Amino acid sequence: MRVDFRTRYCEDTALRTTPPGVPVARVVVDVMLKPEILDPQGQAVQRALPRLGFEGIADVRQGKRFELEVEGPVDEAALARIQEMAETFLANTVIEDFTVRVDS
Amino acid sequence: MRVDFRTRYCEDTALRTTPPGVPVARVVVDVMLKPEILDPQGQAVQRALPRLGFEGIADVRQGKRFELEVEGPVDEAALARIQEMAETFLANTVIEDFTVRVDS
Amino acid sequence: MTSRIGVITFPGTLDDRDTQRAVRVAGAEAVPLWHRDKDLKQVDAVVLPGGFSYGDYLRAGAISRFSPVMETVIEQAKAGMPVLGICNGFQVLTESHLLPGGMLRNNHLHFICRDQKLRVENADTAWTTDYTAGQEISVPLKNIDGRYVADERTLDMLEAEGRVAFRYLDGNPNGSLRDIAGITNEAGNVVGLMPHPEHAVEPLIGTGRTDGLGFFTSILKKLVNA
Amino acid sequence: MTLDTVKHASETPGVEQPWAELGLKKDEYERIREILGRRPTGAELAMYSVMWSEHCSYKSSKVHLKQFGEKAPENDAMLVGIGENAGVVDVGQGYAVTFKVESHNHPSYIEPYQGAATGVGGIVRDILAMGARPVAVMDPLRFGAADHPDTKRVLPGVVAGIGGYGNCLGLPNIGGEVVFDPCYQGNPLVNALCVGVMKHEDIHLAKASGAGNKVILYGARTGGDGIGGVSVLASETFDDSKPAKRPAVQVGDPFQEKLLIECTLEIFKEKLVTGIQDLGGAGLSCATSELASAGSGGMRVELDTVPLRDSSLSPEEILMSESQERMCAIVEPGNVERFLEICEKWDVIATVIGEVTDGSQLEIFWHGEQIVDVPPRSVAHEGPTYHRPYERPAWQDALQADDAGELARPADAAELRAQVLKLVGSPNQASKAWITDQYDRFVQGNTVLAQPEDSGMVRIDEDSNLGVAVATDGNGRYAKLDPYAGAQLALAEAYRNVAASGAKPLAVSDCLNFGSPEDPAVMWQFAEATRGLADACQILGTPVTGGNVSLYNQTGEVAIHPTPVVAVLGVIDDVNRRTPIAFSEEGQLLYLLGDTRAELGGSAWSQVVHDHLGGLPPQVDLAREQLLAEVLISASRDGMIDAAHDLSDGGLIQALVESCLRGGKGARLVVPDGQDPFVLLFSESAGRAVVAVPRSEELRFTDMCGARGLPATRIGVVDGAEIDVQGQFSIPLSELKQAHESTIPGLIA
Ligand SMILES: Nc1ncnc2c1ncn2[C@@H]1O[C@H](COP(=O)(O)OP(=O)(O)O)[C@@H](O)[C@H]1O
Ligand SMILES: [Mg+2]
Repeated sequence: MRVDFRTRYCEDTALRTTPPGVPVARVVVDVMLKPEILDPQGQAVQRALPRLGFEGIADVRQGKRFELEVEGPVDEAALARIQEMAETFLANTVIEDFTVRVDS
Repeated sequence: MRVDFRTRYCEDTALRTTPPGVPVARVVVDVMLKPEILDPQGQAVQRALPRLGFEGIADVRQGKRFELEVEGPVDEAALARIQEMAETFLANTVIEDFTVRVDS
Repeated sequence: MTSRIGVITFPGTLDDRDTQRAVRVAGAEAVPLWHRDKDLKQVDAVVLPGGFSYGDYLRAGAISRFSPVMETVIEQAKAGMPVLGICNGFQVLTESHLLPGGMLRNNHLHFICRDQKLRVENADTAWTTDYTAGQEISVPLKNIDGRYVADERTLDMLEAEGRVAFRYLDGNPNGSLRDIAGITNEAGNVVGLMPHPEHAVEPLIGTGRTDGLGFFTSILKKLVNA
Repeated sequence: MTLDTVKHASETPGVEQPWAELGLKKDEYERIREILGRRPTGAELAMYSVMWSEHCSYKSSKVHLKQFGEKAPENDAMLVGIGENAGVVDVGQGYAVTFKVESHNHPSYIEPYQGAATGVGGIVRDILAMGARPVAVMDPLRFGAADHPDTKRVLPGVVAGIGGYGNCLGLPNIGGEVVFDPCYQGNPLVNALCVGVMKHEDIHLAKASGAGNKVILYGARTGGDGIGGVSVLASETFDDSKPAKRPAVQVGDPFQEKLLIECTLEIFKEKLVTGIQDLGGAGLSCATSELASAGSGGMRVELDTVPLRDSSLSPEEILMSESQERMCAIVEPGNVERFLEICEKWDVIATVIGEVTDGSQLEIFWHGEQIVDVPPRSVAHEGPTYHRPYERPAWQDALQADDAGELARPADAAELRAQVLKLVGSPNQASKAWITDQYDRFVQGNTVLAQPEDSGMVRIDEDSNLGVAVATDGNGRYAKLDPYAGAQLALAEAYRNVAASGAKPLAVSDCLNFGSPEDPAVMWQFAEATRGLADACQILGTPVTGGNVSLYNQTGEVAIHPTPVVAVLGVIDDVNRRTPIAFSEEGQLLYLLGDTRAELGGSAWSQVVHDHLGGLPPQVDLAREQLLAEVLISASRDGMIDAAHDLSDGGLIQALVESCLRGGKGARLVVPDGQDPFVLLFSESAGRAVVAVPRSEELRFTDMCGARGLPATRIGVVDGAEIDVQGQFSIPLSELKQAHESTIPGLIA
């Protein structure tokens, strides 16, 4: 089940370098602190929940989500490059894990 | 022996409220800045990519990902509550959009 | 009897003691208020000081906004009680929707601490009558989430109604839209700004200027004359 | 396998134990067996191994550090000396100040942000544990070459970490250092200092006494942080699956620390603790054994009561965990309830984990079974001591013979001008504003002086205007040329900086950053530097109150420059009398105090212009430093000077540029008769400062200098919008500003 409130937004962002009309695909990289690493942010959120009247959440972890608009085909090669980018740059693998996936 | 003190932990900790053995499901809330709002973090990432030898990324947006461990069944009612939690708390809808989904 | 000005302490508030000092320097009585207490102890006005309440985790001001004391503050502010939010306090006010818009990470992504020049655009709010409209003042600025944003319609409305209370001069330090450093609500009793007037009330300390004292003398006059 | 209890250990003497993996030497392991009269349990082995490590036991350095005590000058101001979490100094009016500098070098290289952040967190807890409210932090930093790609990774992370943590705690950052040198590539130095203030009666000590008193652990939950090595034991003790992943990196939670500070201060205010200790390196092992050892000896701890973040932790790991933001207090039973109430008020988790006993052993239990039974002194205070061999390296003579005085000097005025611009724009001499603007220097509303002033100064009493000033300095280049003199020059500079801002120097803390003690050349540098520092402290009358040693800062065979970083704390009766560095009044007269000799060994000029390091560092004259300090303090007290800036790396021209840019006013200089302009501008002779004297005070000031025998040479006047050196060159302030301020952003941003 998925509830989506997001509107698409590809057209007029300042940094866009793709000419209009060229198809772009979205790849999402999720970066989360490794499970054994302290996540003070997630903890603070979790502690606040009961006060706000939300019960029944056993744990909260907070991480980062990167949405990448990729020019050209998102093939094996492209994904491998993004994988490498995530590993060397988007995530700090000393303390973080990441996943890469094509957004459907 | 291990099992033993994991039980203790669950009983003792203020943070963890699930009794041992109760299954938990994960719900993910993604929060992204609204498209019309400048995202300097995403831009900084995008600007750095070519320098690192990664070409062909037309746009990068950076947001937050929350992983919630939910006690009990994640049914319509539970999702509605999480939806409300996201709307009033996890996201500031003046500047952010969000999506809620059950992690598969 | 002098006026009583409440200064709220949330967990992680940093500038509460400085704000209390500024209130005293201006000649009012500073009343410490605790986030878990709904009771405002019959204060005449409230200041939400700067800091990193709840570590600024989630979003600056987001968790504090749900504290018991804020229930009363929100209620009283709507009824006209003067409320000033400084830095993190401003963030709490936008999160509480007492003031429109929101605050995001600075466009350069760094914490910035500097002496900041401002123009007082609105000298009619509860907290600014001791300034004159157009007056230029310098007070310290220090934050990482100081970029004020709102949609165009809101910005136009703020401009049209004279609710942009302070604007950055000599360079926008964080990418705030329309150089906005602070705003007021329609009634002029609720004011929020990112720079720190409470750090500019003594000649020797900080930047060595007292340009911020006017906030505290303004409110004192208003309360005394009320 | 079963739990390795004391009983089990006695019954199984032959079990192989991983002492080598835990960093123990064979003879050290034998000694543990001797102390216990049996083999240690896994938990005991873990405790000894970490407490007997170089980091916790100072085993290589303590024979040298002893001198700080032996040579300590008579000083009535010392209230608590070396050995406690931090030294405490009396600053008058019933106030006491505690301060200490520590290193977090290696973690900051691995993970710059968290490494630096937790470095700040650790030193702040040390200060808090003394009973003081932390009031300021400083951060002496050293990185590899400014243009090295890895510096771009390390520096922004370190700066963001220091800022992220310190800003969130509400501690003003009032100074520090940023030095670049290729020798720190791979071994950046991240030192952090904290200052705290309390009333005399609030001083607390780390000791557990009074049988029946409770041991309370409070603050963050315990996770598997920083226990990589000890997981060896976990995997031996528990047979299910592989050892769980244990993070080598500790993550800081400044919000939790802020709560810990406020909560602890409230607990102090109600006088609810009899002893207290922060949890830093070696976590609970260290806190329990040190508290017990310093107290009456006996303590019993139920380890399974420790609140955990990770339920899979073994008892050894819990003992070893370096999870941040935790403290341990000894509380009389009657006060426990109130203690817990205050913790609850601040959302701080607090748990009674044990009690003080009337025995003499530290006993730790896990699910009712005893896993530790040790004499606490043997763990905490009676670790091994090494007399490591040391020897002056063979290359030292050649290095010193390579005289910087022989280097080509500028041929004409145009070249001199060009070299001035190059110097003030070089990474080490350039403005550090890009860095320091990321630190909150205003918070708490008591900051009188902060960077780029000579020292950081905070008011500690709002009514009397009593204040304290702190400066930190270190010069690895000088110390490489001569470690004895180099350490003294670091002290002299910090001392001079404190005096230049008008405060009277009182006490010293130091962080000794060196390479591997197993290299006799490094050990010689260490021995020389400690001896130099101890001797100089004795002469200047400023005792070392505490500090930190960081060894093994080296990559392969190559050690960093020996880098003693010295912090000097001073007191000023009335902060209204502070002296800033800015030249802000046109027409004021510029006087150069002290003697300028042709001293260029290790200088910034030799580095920037010739990429050279050789010769001897500037001569040390501590009597002169003392005289200069007296004059600077008197002049500030009697209102004879409006600005003062000490001269150090970069010499006179560097100081002038900084003072001119700070005040937005230029200076016209006249080279005194018989002086070589190049030497005047670039020499780094110690014991000097430049001051701005209002014309009305000139006679009084020069009379004072004359009467006291301090050379004072009039070298010019504050004037215009350029620095003009008569007969040589003139550079507009705008050009200097550009050169000085664009370098760091250009390299790092
Ligand atoms: N990492 C830092 N953090 C805070 N302040 C710093 C840092 N690095 C340098 N500073 C400040 O910048 C100023 C100039 O530094 P430096 O040239 O090393 O001073 P000095 O030579 O007088 O010791 C000083 O006020 C110093 O405290
Ligand atoms: Mg200096």
